[in-house]
Amino acid sequence: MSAMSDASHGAPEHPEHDPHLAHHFDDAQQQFDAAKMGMWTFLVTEILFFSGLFCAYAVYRSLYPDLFEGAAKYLNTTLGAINTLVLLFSSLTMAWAVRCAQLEQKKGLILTLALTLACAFGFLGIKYAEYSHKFHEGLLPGANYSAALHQGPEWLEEHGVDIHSHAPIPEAVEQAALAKDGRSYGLFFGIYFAMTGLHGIHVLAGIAVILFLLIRAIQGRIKRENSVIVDNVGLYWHLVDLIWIFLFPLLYLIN
Amino acid sequence: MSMLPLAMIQQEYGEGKNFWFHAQASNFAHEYDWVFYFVLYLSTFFFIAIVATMILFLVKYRRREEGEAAPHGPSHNTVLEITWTVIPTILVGFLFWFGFKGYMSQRVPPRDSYEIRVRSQRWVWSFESPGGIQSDVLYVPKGKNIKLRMSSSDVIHSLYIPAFRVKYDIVPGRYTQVWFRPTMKGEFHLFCTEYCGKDHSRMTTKVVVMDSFEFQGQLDKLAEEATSDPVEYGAKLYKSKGCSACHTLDGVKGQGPSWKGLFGMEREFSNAKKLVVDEQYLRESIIQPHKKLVKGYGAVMPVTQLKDRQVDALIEYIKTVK
Amino acid sequence: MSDTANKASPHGAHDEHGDPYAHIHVSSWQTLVAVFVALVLLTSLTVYVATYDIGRFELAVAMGIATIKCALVMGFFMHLKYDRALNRMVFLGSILFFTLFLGITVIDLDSSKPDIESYRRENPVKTAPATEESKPSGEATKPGDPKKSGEPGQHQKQK
Amino acid sequence: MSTTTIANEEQVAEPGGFRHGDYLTCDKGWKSWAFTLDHKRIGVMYMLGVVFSFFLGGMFALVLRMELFTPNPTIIRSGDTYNQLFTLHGAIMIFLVIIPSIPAVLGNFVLPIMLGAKDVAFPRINLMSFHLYVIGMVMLVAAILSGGLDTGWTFYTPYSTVVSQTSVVMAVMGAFVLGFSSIFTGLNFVVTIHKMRPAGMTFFKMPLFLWSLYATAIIQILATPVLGITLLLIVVERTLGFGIFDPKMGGDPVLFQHFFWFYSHPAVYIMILPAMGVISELITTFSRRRIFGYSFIAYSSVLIAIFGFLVWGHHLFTSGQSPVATAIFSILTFSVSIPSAIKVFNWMATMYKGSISLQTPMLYAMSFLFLFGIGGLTGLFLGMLSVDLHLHDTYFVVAHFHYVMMGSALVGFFGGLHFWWPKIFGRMYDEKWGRIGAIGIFVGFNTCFFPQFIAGVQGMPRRYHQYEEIFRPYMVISTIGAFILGIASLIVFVNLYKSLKKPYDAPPNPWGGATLEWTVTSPPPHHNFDEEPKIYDPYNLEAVVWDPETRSYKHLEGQGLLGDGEQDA
Repeated sequence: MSAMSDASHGAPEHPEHDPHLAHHFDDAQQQFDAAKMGMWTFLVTEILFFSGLFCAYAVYRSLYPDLFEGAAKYLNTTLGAINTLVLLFSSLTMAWAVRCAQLEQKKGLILTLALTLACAFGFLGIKYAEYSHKFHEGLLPGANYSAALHQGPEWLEEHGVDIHSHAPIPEAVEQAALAKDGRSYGLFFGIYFAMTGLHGIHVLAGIAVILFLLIRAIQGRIKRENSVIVDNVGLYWHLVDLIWIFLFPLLYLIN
Repeated sequence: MSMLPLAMIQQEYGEGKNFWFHAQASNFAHEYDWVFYFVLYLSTFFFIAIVATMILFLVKYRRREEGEAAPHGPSHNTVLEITWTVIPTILVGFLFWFGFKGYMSQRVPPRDSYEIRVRSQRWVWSFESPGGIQSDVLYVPKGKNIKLRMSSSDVIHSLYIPAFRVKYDIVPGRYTQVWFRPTMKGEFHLFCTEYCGKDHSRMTTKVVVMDSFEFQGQLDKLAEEATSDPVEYGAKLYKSKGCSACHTLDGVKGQGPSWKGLFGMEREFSNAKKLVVDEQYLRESIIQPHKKLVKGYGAVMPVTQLKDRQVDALIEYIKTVK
Repeated sequence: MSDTANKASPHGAHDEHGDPYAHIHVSSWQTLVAVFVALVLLTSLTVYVATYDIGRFELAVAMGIATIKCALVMGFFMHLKYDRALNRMVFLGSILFFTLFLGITVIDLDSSKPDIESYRRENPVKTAPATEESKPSGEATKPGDPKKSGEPGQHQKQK
Repeated sequence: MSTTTIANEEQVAEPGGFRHGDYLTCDKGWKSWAFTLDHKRIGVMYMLGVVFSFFLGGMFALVLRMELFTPNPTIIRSGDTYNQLFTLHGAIMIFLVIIPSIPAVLGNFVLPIMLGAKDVAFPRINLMSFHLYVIGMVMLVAAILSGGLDTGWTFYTPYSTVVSQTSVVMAVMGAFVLGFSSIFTGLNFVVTIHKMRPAGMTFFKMPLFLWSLYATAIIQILATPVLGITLLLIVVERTLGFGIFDPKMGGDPVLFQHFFWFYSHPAVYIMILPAMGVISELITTFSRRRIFGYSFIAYSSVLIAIFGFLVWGHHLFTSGQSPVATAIFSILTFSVSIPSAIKVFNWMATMYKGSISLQTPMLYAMSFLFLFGIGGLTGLFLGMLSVDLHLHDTYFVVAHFHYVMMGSALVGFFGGLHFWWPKIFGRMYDEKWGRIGAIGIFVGFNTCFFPQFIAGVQGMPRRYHQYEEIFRPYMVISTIGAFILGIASLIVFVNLYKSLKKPYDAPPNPWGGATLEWTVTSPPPHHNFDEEPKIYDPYNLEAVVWDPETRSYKHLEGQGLLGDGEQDA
C-alpha cells in the first residue's frame, strides 16, 4: 500500500501560510494525492455508470445480430469518424493544457483550453446534425420508431423527405427499416440514443467545467500549486473521449 | 377472479399436512421436503449452538464489579480460524449439491410430457390443452408428466403451486416452462407470486388433479360449454378473462369505461373524434385496445389472446348489459 | 521515457529543495503529439478495416484497436503511466467489475436465446408497433380498415 | 488529553475565524448547520433525516400490518392503495433509512475521529452528499403526494415502465439522486481512509468499524452507478419510450433484473457490513477484550464486499435465468456465508473470558447475533436452488430479509447510536429505558417476523393484499409483533430525545473504548482534536482503566500507543 508512505510523514511544521492548502491536510502532497485519488474514484463510478449501457448493447447484439446489422446502416460513418478525430484532438489540447498549467504558462493554458472548448462545441454541432437527420427520418428509439422510411414513398413525399438523399433505395424501404421478423429497429435506436445521449450530456458537463477553468485561467488564478484542478478536469475530459473511442466502432462500424 | 371457494380446498390441508408443509401432491414434494428438513435441522443445530454459547459466556464472564480491569486472553488462534472456515465450507458445498440436483430435475421436463399452454395476463390465468380447449382452472390428470409452456402478454407473472413445490416466472417476450407429475387427487392452490399490480393477490386459481378418465370427461364438458349460448359464454368470459377487473356492469367508472348501456352509446375519444359504439368498434377495442382511447382513460387495457368465437360471445354479452 | 520537463521528480518524497509541489509530473509536448498521431492512425485503421467483411472477427478487431487507443490515452494523456500504483489499481478494479457484470449477464441471456427466439417466431409482429398510434395524421379513426382490425391479435397472433 | 466533562461554554474567536468550543456550540444559526463543512454536524443532520424517514416508513408498515390482520380487505379497500403502501414502505426504508443509516450517520461522525484526522478528505463533497440526500428525500415525498408509487421498491419492468399509472418518474429520479448521495459518501470514505491516516495508524491498526466502512464504500462506489443508469433507463422508457426493457420492442425484462440486482444485492451488504463493524466495536468494548482474530474479521469484510458483487443472480433463480448462470450464482451465494460465519465465530471468541457488561449497546449487539443468526441461516434455504424454487417470493423471503436488513442492520444502527450517543451529544441517556427499548425491539421483532417464515413455507406469496384463511394465525401474530416493535422504537427515541434536555453530563469515555474518539471530549471539539492526536491501539483495552473519580475510563499514561508515538512513550 503506497498510501502508507505518504501518510507516515506527519507534519509537525507544515507551512502555515500556503493559501492552497486546506486546513485538514498535513501537506501539499497529501492534498494532491487525495484530489487525484478522489478523481480516479469518481471516474470509476463513471465507468460503471456507462457499463449498464454497454451491457445492454452486448446482450442485445448477441440476441439480435441481424437487427444491429440492419439498423447500423442508418448511421453516418463519416460523421462518426470526424467526431472521433475532433474528440481525440480535444484530448491532445486538454493534455497540453495540463502541462501549461503545471508550468504556469498562462497564454498557452488559455489557448489550449479554448481549443478544447471549441472542439467540444464542434463535436456537439456534428452530433446535432446527426440527431436532427434521424429525427427527420423517424429513426427514433423504441415505441417512437415511426420509421418514416417504412411509411412508403407517398408518406415521405407528403412530409418532404427527400428519399434519394438517403441510403436505402425506395423499392426496398418497406423491408429495409424492419428486422427480419418484422420488428422495428426501435431497440437499436433506443440503445444508440441512450449511449450517445448520455455521452453528449457528459460533453456538456465537460464544457461547463472547462469554461470554468478558462475563466480562472484568464483571471490568472491557476498556479502550479492548484494545477491539480486542471489535471482533474483533464482526467474527466479524457474519460469522455475514452467512452467515445468505444462507442464509435460499436455503433457505427457494424457490418 | 374473486376469492376461491375455500371449503373446496380444505382437502389440501388434510393428508400429509404438517406444521411446515402442505400435502405432498407431486413427484417433487417428497424429495423437496427431505432436503428442506435437512437444512432446517442443520441450521437449527448451529443456531442453538451459537445462542447457547452466547448465553453461557454472558453468564459466566459477566462483569462482576464496576471498572473491572480488562482481562487478558487469547486474541487469535489460526488453527481455530481455519477449522471454522473449512467446516462450514464443506457443509455449504453439500448444500449446493443437493439444491443443484433438485433444481435440475425440476428444470428438465421428460420427453413424454403432456403439454399445457399457460397464458397469463393481469389478473387471469388461461390454460389450454393440446386440443385447444381453454379453461381458467388448471385440470391435470394424476400420474402423468405435465409440462406447462407459459407466456405472458403484459407484465411478469409467476406460477406457483405450493402443494407441488413448483414455481416459475412467466416473462413477457419469451417462453418459460415448468413440469411436474401430480401424485394425489384433489384441488390445490395456484398463486401468482410475481407482483403484477392491483389485483395481484386475486390472481389465484386452483389446480384440479383427476384420474385420467375424469380428466377426459372434464375436457369434453369444457368443449361443450364453449359451443353453447354466446351470451352465457360471454358472461363467463367477462369474469374469467379479467374484464371485470376494470369494466363494471353498473355504470361506475373503473380503470376502463363501464359496460352499462355501452352498445349504441356515442363515445368521445382522446383525439376529440366521436363514434357510436357498434359491433365493429367493440371488436376493434377488444383486439386493439389502444387504437382508440375513450377520453379520460389511459392506455392500460392489456392486449388479449381471445379467439374469434370468444370475441363474438363478449360482444353479444355487452349488448345485453343495459 | 522520462518526460519530466522541469526539475520535479516523478513522485515520492519531498526533494532536497523542500518544494512541497515536487510530486507533480509534467509530460513533454513531444510525447503528447506523438500519442495523438498514433491515435489518429489507429482511428483510420479501424475505419479502414470495417469496410472489409471479416465476419466474426469484426467485433474482436474493432474492440482490440479501441483498447489500444484506450491504453494510449490512459497511459499518457491521463498520466496513468506515471501515477501512483493505487490509482492504477482503482482503475483496473473498475474494469474488473465492469467485465464481471457484462460477462455474467451476457452468458445468462445468451443461453436464454432459444426461449426468446421461439417466442418471437411464434408471435411475429405484423406491423411496426408504433405505426397505428404515432402516425402524425389522424388516420386512426378513419373507418377505412375494418377488416384489418378484425384479425385476431395485432401484437399477439393466436397460435 | 483533556478530561473535562463539561465543554467550554464561552466562545473565543480564533484568528482563522473558527470559534473555540465543541462542534455543537461553536457556531449558531441554521446556516451554520445547513452549510457546515464539519463532518460531525453533517452526521447529526443525516441522523435527523434517517430517524424521520424511519418513522415515516414505520407508519406505512403498521398500516400494512393492520390490514393484514384479517384475510379480506378491511381498512385498505383497494389493491392499488395497498400496493402503494408496501412500495413506499420498502423504498423509504431502503433508500432513506437503511442505506444511509450507519455509513452516513455514524460513519460520518466517527470515521475521521477514529482515524485521527481533522475531517474527511472532501468536506464540500460531504456536504453536497447531504444536500443530495435532502433533495432525494423531498423528491420521494413529492412522488408520494403526486400520485404515489406502486411498482414495488424493485421497479420491475415492464410493470414500472408501461403499466404503472403512478408517479414513477419522480420517485425514480429521487432514488437516482439518493444514489449520488451514497456514492459521494463512499468516495469520501475511501479517499479519507487511504490518504488521511496519521502516522502509526496503518491499515491493520485501524478499528474494524473503519474496515467495514471501507468495504462498504467500495460497494457504494462500484455498484451504485449501475443503479443510476438503470433508473435513468426507466425514466427514458416511460417518458420517451426507449424500449430497452420493453418486450414489445424486443427488450428483455430479465436484463432489467440483472441491472437492478447488480446494485441491489451488493446494497444489502451496504446495509449489513457497517452493522457488522459496529458489532465488532461493541463486543470488544463491552467484553473489555482485544478483538479475537482481527485480521480475519478485517479480511472477511472485504471478502464479503467482493463476493457480494458476484451473487446478484440469486434473486433470479425463478425468473427465467439460465441454469448455467443459476448454478454459478448458487455456488457464489454460499461462498458469502463463509466470511459471515467467520465473523460470528470470532465475536463469540472475543466474549470468551471477557468482562461482559450487558449495557444497552451490548444488548443490541447480542440481539444482533441472535437475529443475524436466524437471518443468515435462513439465507442457506434460499441459496439452495431447489429449495428456493418453492420459497422464492413467499413470506419466507420477506421474513429472511427483514431479519437481515431490519433485524441486523437496524439493530446494529440502534446499538451504534446508543454507543456513540454520549459522544455525539455529550449526554447519557437513561440506561433503564434504554434496556427496555432494546428488549422491546428484540421481542417485537421476533414476534412480528418469525411467524412469516412458517407462512412462507406453507406457500403464502408476498405482496398479497388479501390471503387465504389458512395463513390467518401467522398474520395475526405478526401484526401484534409489529405493534410491539413500533412501541419499542418509540420508547428508544423518546428516551434518547429526553437525554438532550439535560446539560452535558457524559464523560469522554463512558464505556471503556480504546479507539480515538473516546480520547476527546464529549461532544468532540470543532476540529476533532485540540492538539495533534496521540494514536492509540484501538483494541488494547488493558491500557484503558476505570477512573472512579470522573466515572470514566481513560488511557494509562503513555500506554497502548501506536507507531511513532510508541517510541516517545
